[in-house]
Amino acid sequence: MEAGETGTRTYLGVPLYRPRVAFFEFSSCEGCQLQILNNESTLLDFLSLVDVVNFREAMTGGSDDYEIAFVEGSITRDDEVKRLKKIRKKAKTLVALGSCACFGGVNQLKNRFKDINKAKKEVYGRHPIDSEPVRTLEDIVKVDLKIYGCPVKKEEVEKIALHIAIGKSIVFPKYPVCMECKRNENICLFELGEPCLGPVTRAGCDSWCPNSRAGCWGCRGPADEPNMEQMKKIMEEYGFSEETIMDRLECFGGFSSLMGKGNTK
Amino acid sequence: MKKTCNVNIKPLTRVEGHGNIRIKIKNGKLQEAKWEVVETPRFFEAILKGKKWDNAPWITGRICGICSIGHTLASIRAVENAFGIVPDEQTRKLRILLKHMETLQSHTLHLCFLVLPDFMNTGSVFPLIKTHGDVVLRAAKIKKLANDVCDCIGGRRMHPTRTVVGGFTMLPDKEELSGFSDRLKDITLDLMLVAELVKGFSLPDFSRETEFVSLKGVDDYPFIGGDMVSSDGVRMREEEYKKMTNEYMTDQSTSKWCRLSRDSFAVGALARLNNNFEFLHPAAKEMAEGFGLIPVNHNPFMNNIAQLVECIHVVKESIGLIDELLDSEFKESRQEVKAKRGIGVAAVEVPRGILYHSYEFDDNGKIVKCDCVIPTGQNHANIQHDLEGIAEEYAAQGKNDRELELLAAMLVRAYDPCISCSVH
Amino acid sequence: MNPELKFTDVAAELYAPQKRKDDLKGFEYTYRAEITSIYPLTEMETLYRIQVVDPEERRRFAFTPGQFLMLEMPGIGEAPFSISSSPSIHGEVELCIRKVGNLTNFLPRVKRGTHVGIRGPFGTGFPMQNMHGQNVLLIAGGLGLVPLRSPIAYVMENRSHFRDVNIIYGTKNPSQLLFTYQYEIWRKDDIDIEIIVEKADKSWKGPSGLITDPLEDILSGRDSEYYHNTYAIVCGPPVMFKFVCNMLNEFHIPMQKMFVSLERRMHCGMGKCCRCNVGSTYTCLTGPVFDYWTVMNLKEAI
Amino acid sequence: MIFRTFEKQELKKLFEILAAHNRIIGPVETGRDRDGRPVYAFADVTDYDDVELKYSITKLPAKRFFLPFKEDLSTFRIENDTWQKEISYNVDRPLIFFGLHPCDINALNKLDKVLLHSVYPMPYYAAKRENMFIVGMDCIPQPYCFCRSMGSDTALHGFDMFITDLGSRYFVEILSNTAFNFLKNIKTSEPGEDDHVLYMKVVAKRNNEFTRHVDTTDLTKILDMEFQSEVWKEWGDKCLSCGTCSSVCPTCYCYGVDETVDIDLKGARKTKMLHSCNLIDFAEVAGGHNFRPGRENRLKYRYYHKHRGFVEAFEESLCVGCGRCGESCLADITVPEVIDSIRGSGRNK
Ligand SMILES: Cc1cc2nc3c(=O)[nH]c(=O)nc-3n(C[C@H](O)[C@H](O)[C@H](O)COP(=O)(O)OP(=O)(O)OC[C@H]3O[C@@H](n4cnc5c(N)ncnc54)[C@H](O)[C@@H]3O)c2cc1C
Ligand code: SF4
Ligand code: SF4
Ligand code: SF4
Repeated sequence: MEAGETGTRTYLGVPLYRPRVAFFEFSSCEGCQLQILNNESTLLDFLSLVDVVNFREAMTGGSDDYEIAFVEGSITRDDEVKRLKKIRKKAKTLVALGSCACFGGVNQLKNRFKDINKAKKEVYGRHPIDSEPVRTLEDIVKVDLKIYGCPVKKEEVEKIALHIAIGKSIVFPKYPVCMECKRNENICLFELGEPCLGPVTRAGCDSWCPNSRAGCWGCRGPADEPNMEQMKKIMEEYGFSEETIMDRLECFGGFSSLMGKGNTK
Repeated sequence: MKKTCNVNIKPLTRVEGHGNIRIKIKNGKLQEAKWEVVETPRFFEAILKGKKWDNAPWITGRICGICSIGHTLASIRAVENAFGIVPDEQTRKLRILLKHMETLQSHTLHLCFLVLPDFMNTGSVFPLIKTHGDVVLRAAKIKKLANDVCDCIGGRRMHPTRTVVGGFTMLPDKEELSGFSDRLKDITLDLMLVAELVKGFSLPDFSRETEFVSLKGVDDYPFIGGDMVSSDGVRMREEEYKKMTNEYMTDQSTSKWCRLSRDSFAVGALARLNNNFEFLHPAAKEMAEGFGLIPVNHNPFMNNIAQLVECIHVVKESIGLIDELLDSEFKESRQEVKAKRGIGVAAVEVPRGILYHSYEFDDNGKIVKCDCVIPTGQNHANIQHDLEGIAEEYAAQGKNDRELELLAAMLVRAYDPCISCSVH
Repeated sequence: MNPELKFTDVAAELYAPQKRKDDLKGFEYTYRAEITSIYPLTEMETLYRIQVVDPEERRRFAFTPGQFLMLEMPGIGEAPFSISSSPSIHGEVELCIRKVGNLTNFLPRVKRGTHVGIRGPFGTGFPMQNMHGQNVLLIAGGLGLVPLRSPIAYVMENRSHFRDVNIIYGTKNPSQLLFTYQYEIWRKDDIDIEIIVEKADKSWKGPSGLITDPLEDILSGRDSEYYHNTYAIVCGPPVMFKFVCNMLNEFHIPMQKMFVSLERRMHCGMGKCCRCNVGSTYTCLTGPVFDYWTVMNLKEAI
Repeated sequence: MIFRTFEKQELKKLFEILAAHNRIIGPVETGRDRDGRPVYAFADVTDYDDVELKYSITKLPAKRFFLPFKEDLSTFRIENDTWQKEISYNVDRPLIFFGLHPCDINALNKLDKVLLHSVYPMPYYAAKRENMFIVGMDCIPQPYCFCRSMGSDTALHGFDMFITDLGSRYFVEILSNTAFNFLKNIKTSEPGEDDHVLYMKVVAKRNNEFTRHVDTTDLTKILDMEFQSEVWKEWGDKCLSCGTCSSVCPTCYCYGVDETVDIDLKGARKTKMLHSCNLIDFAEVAGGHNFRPGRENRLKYRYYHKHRGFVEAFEESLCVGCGRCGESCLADITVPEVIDSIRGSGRNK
């Protein structure tokens, strides 16, 4: 079945939309794309909903004729800016896939170095290397949809594909991870003496980390109207140092605008 | 037959990360053969500077989406080595099992999703779903099992959540674990069938004498820690990794390159197998011999076969590990961690070869210096030399552009490069 | 003594203490209904006629003006909608639906003949019988005309029971006016209609301004006999009905005779999910139709 | 009511007889907190030795067994242009709850009022509720519970049998015929006069151990008067809007419904998920309007529902005073403190 072509597939009589999709990556671990291939049990159903026309990591001979571009990674070099703009021009819908694309991800930690040359010197010595401070996709082009997470939750990506196909709107939880954590009947990490950003981080991962008795690092960025002040108070009350709090808040870049010292913009 | 060829692959597909291949042949004479690594660096070594020890595994795991488990375990080992923590038997077994399943997952992904299309004359695995559905489903089944075990032990198949310095935040559910035993036994057959299919393919017959570097097992096939050896006779301890890698910068790559006794060396499944053939599980050994893979084999394309052999090895070993774990009474999952000043190095065999993490800590357990040497980074120079070799050989044979392009791409792909990882 | 507990199937067995087998079964029961007509009214609103499929069920499905139902499209969503048609027709309803979210954006894409599920009717209605022999003011802002269409139909069908009937309807701009084709028909039944828009455009020939302007005109020409014998039904956004009801109050129309319909988020329609609570009152059970005195006493209502 | 006493070791026998034929839910230890104190939860138990009869309180109430956090209300088979709806109440066998404390039993009684005995009884709850056999057990008052103030420190009904520890033996109240018959499996005896005395003594001693109190006199009226109080703002500033309080509350039942299509497009489901009035989208409607936009509006509403609305409807409040919400709240918002502050007594604390 060709892209765009809906064939005979319908949902309750409404024809499905089968978009031509492309996957692209910038500075990242490419894990978010892999998550899609990691979805073995439903991969075939997924592929029946979208027509993958460009996926460098998995296919040769990609096409430049696509409607939806899933873009992974953050922007750290001039050639990436150009490539991204070109993708934006071609794509009807540009989706930021994963925390690197949405917030800069762990990569933006390098922006802690006020002078990027210091970071370069630390890794490459005097050898010249081209790299700029990390920017998010949104810093450069318009982003239509953001899929959060490091890595993204494959079920969420699938749900999005499904919603595009049947024409349902895509909504993410507005509330924090704690709600899902309770649904999963976990013992609160604070109770166990571990720090956790669950109270301020956007839910949707099904409290992935707390389910493993590991505190949340906020990879999905802030929930709607997070109570940052209280969060910090709680961390202090439970005896976690300023540094531990910062480590978590700055890890994926989602909270940078809420930390009082924005470091991605 | 004098021919003029121009190969320009930009970027290479069906590999992780961005790399370009350029080959120029004029009148049958090789003018240029170049492996360019253009991936953007992410500066992990700088990022970690000044961060506390507990950030290291969590952040460095993000170096690579395919072998995040390997990175996490290497990072954990480096921190543990620095702090003098020795993991107990239970932790050691769980980590190996976790690593094995990552290896199985990664090798299957490479062989069946990335390499297979080359032999089936398609651009990707997607068309194969229709034409060779059984193979694709089989591969998906193997991969799913491997990933499911990773979920169960590591909390998550990618960027694991339960693996921490000192052990695990949480132990797997024994009931769930026991379920995997049968599934592992079941997929042995699937692997055999994949092997049958691969037997039908004719691998390019190209060999170039190469130095192979890997860990050396003491009494088993090595995966985590131990001495490093090379097929040229070098042997070193983990802490001496710098002397084993000799990283240097080159203009054609944003990744650092490595060398040892010669201009380049190779790491990966083939290197491991060449150096540790005696420790392979009998079933794996049998399969290797079936493919004529006897050490020391210098055909880089054989790395694909070595991966297949390792799949059998890890599956067989995992079945045993699960039995042992089920028979033992689970103990406390996590040791206490006391940070202290010092340097810790870890050498871990990840799917694509030997991976080193090294950290230097101050008194408060903050990272003063961080260094990661990635397998693909160690392979780049060897890829370059192989590329030259293969181009030269085929220039003489008068292959056309398309043939050469495919061969060059297949050569690089055989290394299963993880380019963004190598640049990190 | 056999120490094994017996399983009670509440759906199959008569649930003794409550004797509510049917109640229990009714909770998630949906009438299968067919969309028999799809008629776009404006860019945002579409009118759907929906008929219960089973003839027996169709006969039983009755409602009072002001009530709402839950419309379900499997996998897409379920949401509350006011019934916007005559209560004398059983088993068939008209719903006028604005595109705002999942379900409401999906509906305009389905074909005539599609099956949907409906639950209900739910909630309170306007006390039409009490209004017999009285004057009636039907005041709507924006989408508020939708729930008013049911009382209007009732009034038309029972015109002789009512004295003066006025419809006052206002929207932001002329393109948002709903049911434009029906105004003449209403007028023919001796119902007085005032239409007003906030922002006129070139095509608009009628008056422009706030809905309270024509209302004031109508009320100021009357005497206390009228004020004491008048009911008002007010539907629209909260700011609108607040101003309107204040004005009605100034003219001494009793608050117990003013009725408004509140909208809140709803997921069950049966007083269980609590999403529709105003203060601590269930809009779905005690409302959506409230008299204004009650509304004044509800926390968070306006 | 019928009373009996029995020797302590008989309880194990009873458990084992029941366990051989039924699924039993009881309090177990699921971990230790950072101070080494045990953390309890209700879970499936098959071994009597796993049951922690002397448990303080479970972090989460037993409600997940009768009001699951997530439950399919119906599923659909999609057949081309049309669909078939299938309804299941998601229960297929009875459950025995072994060792519920009075507060949790009273929580069930309160839920019964709205979910069983009001208009539109909820079959999903009814089906599970009708298939519960409850063995109540007296509790050890904790510093955070104020059940006595809420009148929930003793359970008068809503259980099959209730066991009180008399020190040397157990005293049991029997409410159901089933319980009476079950007890025929072990050796019991009619309580004597001295058992009654001992029972009174035990009860009196426990009554003295309740330390946390909250004044609920006229609370509905006070809540109404203090609707605009600044105090709400103060609590709102602390609140994380994370929904933990409702999740751990044995009586919170508010929910949301989600409809999803299966990825193969062959099925769909309508799922009910417990929600919390503190979550930001609780009263948000399509188009973005939020009827309770601020944290304090939402937090206040939780008190309104529990201590005013429910009282109006059912003559009692929707809080049993178990203290779970306050204990789990990371921002330390506790019911007694909030109520005290609304009454004015806790102001400027
Ligand atoms: C008593 C009553 C009568 C109504 N009558 C009409 C009418 O006649 N015509 C009309 O166009 N609209 C009416 N609405 C509003 C209508 O219910 C919403 O527009 C509709 O819920 C949006 O659903 P959705 O799935 O498209 O939106 P989504 O944003 O996808 O909403 C998801 C769910 O949230 C809930 N929800 C969201 N917004 C509302 C809302 N405003 N009211 C109640 N629940 C909501 C519903 O459960 C809905 O299924 C009425 C609402 C109520 C309470
Ligand atoms: S563990 Fe984290 S997410 Fe879970 S309840 Fe505690 S703070 Fe919230
Ligand atoms: S728990 Fe936190 S860090 Fe973990 S996946 Fe969820 S949002 Fe990301
Ligand atoms: S409101 Fe708090 S104290 Fe009251 S019943 Fe719920 S959890 Fe227990």
